[in-house]
Amino acid sequence: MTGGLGRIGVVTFPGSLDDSDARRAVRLAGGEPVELWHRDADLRQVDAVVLPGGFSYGDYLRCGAIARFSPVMEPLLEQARGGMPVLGICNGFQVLCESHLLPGALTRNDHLHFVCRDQRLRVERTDTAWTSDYGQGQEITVPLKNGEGGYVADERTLDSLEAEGRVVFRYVGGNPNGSRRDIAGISNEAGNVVGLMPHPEHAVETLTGPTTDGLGFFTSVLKRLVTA
Amino acid sequence: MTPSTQSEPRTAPAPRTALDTVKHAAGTPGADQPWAELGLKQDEYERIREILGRRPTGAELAMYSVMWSEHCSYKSSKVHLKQFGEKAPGQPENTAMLVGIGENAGVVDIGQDYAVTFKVESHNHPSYVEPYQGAATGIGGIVRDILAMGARPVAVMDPLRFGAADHPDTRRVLPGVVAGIGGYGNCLGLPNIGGEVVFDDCYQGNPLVNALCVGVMKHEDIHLAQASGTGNKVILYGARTGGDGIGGVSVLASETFEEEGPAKRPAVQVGDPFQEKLLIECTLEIFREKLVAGIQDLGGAGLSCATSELASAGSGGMRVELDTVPLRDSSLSPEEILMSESQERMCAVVEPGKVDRFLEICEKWDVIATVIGEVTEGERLEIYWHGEQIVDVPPRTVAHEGPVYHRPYERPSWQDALQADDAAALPRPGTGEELRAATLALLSSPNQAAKSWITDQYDRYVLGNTVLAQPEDGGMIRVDEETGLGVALATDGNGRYAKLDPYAGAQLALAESYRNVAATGARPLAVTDCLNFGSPEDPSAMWQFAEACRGLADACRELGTPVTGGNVSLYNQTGDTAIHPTPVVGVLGVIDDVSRRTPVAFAEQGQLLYLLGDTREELGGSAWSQVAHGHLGGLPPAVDLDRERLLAEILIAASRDGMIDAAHDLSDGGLIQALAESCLKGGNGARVVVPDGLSPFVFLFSESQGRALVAVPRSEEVRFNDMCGARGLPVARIGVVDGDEIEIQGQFGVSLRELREAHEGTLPALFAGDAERAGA
Amino acid sequence: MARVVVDVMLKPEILDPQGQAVQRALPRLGFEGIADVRQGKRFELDVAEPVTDEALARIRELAETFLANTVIEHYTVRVEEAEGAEGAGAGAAA
Amino acid sequence: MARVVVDVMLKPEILDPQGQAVQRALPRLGFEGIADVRQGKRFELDVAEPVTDEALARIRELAETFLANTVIEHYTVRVEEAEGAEGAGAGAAA
Ligand SMILES: Nc1ncnc2c1ncn2[C@@H]1O[C@H](COP(=O)(O)OP(=O)(O)O)[C@@H](O)[C@H]1O
Ligand SMILES: [Mg+2]
Repeated sequence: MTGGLGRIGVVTFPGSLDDSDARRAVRLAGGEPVELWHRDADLRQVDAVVLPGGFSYGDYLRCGAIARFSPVMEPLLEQARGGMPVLGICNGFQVLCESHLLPGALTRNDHLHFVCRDQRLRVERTDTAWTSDYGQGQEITVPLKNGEGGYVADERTLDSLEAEGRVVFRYVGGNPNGSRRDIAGISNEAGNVVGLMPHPEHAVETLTGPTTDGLGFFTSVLKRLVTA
Repeated sequence: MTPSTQSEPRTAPAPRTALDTVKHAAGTPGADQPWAELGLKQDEYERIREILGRRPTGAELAMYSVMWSEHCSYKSSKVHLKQFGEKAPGQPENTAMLVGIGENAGVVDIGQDYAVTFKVESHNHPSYVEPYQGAATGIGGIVRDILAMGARPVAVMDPLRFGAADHPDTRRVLPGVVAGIGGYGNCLGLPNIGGEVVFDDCYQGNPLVNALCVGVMKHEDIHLAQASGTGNKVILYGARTGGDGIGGVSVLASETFEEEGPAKRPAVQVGDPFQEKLLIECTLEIFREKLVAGIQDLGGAGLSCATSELASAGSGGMRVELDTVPLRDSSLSPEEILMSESQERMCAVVEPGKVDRFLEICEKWDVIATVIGEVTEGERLEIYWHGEQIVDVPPRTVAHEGPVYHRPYERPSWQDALQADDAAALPRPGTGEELRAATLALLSSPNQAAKSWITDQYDRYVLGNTVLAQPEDGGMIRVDEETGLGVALATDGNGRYAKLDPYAGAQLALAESYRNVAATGARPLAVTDCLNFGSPEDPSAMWQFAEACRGLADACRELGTPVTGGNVSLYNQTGDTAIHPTPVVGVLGVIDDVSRRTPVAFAEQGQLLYLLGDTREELGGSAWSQVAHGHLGGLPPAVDLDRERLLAEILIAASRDGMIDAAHDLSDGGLIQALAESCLKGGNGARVVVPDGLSPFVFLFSESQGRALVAVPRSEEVRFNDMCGARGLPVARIGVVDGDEIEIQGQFGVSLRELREAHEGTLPALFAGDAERAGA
Repeated sequence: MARVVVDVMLKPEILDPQGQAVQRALPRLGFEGIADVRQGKRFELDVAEPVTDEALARIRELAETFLANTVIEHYTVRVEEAEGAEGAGAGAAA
Repeated sequence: MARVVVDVMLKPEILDPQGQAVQRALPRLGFEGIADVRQGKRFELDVAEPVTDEALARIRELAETFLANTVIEHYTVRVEEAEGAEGAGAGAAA
């Protein structure tokens, strides 16, 4: 731990569920979690933001489609484009895609069921704001739980994601939802915005998670904030 | 901007003609009233007239009819339920029960200033009619009960019973029920930490969907459902009121399907878990600011229930302006508004000075809130419709002084023959090969197979406090992150045992649930129960019910675990055929440090396997007799509550002192079932020796109670043996965790791979790949 | 190849949380004047042969027993003539 | 009160697991001859005033930016004339 704590905001939308878990993960990683409310017009000087999992607005219409229009998203989009680290987990990933901060979309799991399981992932890229504490190709296990986690995009987009090294995580040991090319998570071009379906914030304590493999997300970003 | 919560109320239209006011009712004593259609009996109707000194208005009749239904009034079960409070009152020497039977849910002290509230309820009939929504709203309803006590709901469980696994209608009902429980619970952000899935022909036309919720609060946060303080405002908040499930309480829960026929399907309620999530957060914020004097959730019987129960429990009366209720459908009549079972609504009593802040918090959460009335000085519940009085009743007569029946009951004529049909006479596997085949048949049978196809559809991680979740003996939730204080919960109920002997069956349900909680390392504290039975008008079913209540109450006294609340579901039958009597018992336990929990998995090779307790030849009602012979007869395993208590003490002490690394209680399927589950979960095999004097078959398949299988690290063997010896619990070292197969020495071996395929393949093969209903 | 469209909507008396969520979001997006939103399902069935009365009757049966849950939903079945022929429709940009 | 209907369907190149599941179930239900099934969403918007061209344009914008996700879906917008006027439809029994 270093002197100044990194202030990491966690947005609560109506229907967010994993916001308290994301705050706990930030805390356990040594950061200072800051609660952000969907109606906030500014980001309260946080250094990074997590859009947590859940069912914002009940996932009605499409997952993340309504949350995208929340007041807090305006400053968030602006600062994300300016380089602020943003992590979208599950529903947060869906919000990022709906806001076009990340390409593609998430669709109904191919087997049509909600699935909750411990999922193995391969870290495909370690120079993003959220993955620098992992090794290239490292396999981690974190919980996965969603009903609409199938990542889709047109072939051209998929090809360019691959070519630019923007596929950050891939499913290993079985594709749980029909995601194209086993994609579990992606980043924007600059690597400061990352979205993924599985839940690193549920793998930060041996007592409650399958592993503590998820902590690296939060330690990565905190290191980056210190050195930045 | 978000829509304002208090403006734009779509309230009711001006009165139409022929409003049945109190005045009108007084002047037209001879008017014809549809009391029979509403499910009231002649004498009940007469009693209402007597109470009121006139004929009831339409609105009053609606209220009495729903509140006096079996579902709301417990008129057939009350006289039997009384024993729970009498035999095991829960104070002071036992559990510190802070709130007992009679409130929305019981509350138990777990120390460190924390209190826990938990309750199980049924949503059986609605789930048969519309599996997805029926099950979903079952979760929604029980969660609101827990919320209304002042607690934050922290987990749910779902004890389920279905018809035959391969019956086409089960393929309609099960996937819908599971999707509904998951759809609602997942969206609410409540981890599902356990439950049951049982298949039996007897549930074919009448599946059981029970739902349990547990909540946590500080002592000072306990809230009660009562309206006190003259001038206090009555606020209805949450969803708008629509035409959902009107009369659902009496029609859905109290009549059999046969009488209704499939054509006259009642309106079902549709749940909105998002709305409920907002309701939870909003209500908890309201509690934090201490803004409510009394609170009640709206469930069965809707506003009729909430207003009459609040007023009945309080000190004054209540006056409600029914036309201020925000509606989804402006054509609803006052009777319908009173009976509507629209989901996701709550009713609070608030001091006038706190109303503004209350409404502000509702607005913050986009929750519609409306002052619909106030607490009055008198002792009447008065309801007005556009200024005209349509209800004027003593609220106690609606909510708490409904009819009480002493229904006749009688031991069924077939009971003796059933018990005489001893399972000991059934042909048994003899050779190692036959035992191996019986093992695979058992573990792949739908009842004994892995349930992960179902439970993987439930979020068990959300909230980040799940220490144990299915498949484990009990679910465990961390309550305090600093101290590690936690609670464990299990639900059990074996309808086959209860059919053979309902008194013992209810005790066995409690014993198993108690044992499961102890196996996790937690100390069992208190009980909730859902009593699912046939028609109380059938003396045989009523006898089963009476026996089960007596058995459960006696066992609660002996184990020192009071019943804190629960639910009765009667009329579970198809035509004249009742389901097996199915008492589902939930036990709550407390553990001081959740890092001491004991899981079921055999995680380390080389650890020693000990079988605790006595194994006798007990096969009546066993899983083996069902799988191998489709047989149900004889007597269930013997109940020995002293033994259960001793076993629990050993399991808890061993967990606290780090003497065991894994424990699995033995129940249906016997030793072989527990052994296979612990091996599969841990990914390690075992070598097991049959003790002298026991036939391998009895050793593996008998269902004697009061037993558990534990894995002891070698370094702890002496200490563990000494402890068991000192306390007088028989233990036998039966083997060791080893290799990647289960080997019963001298009999057979089976690889974990083959076992896993058998155990885990069954449910997916039955249910995966089905398009339930299109697009559900 | 003919196309039969089955529209399935919640019955008017049944709560439609999805439609409600959409409606409540509209003012925030700057849309006024929409009094009610209901959300339902649309099934497009591509039928190999010409749609005879008998075929249509069978599809109606399919809608009744499978596509719709008539406890809470109602449905309409219709043959769609030429694609895009019906009114103000506009396919979105690719 | 006029009604505008917005139909939203997955683009043809996007996998439609729901439609596929329906199609797979058909043989089991005894249905043959249905070559393809797609499942989408139908929105019914009740509009307070008469639907002018301008109002329709705004609804189309709503569909483009909100009701559909044009990364994966396309949509059609149309004004529905008189209720139930369009063809072989049959409301289900109550
Ligand atoms: N089987 C039972 N055992 C103990 N208490 C019961 C049982 N069934 C119902 N009760 C209690 O009776 C009261 C009324 O039950 P119920 O109508 O289900 O409560 P609610 O109004 O909160 O839904 C509650 O306190 C409940 O706990
Ligand atoms: Mg068990």
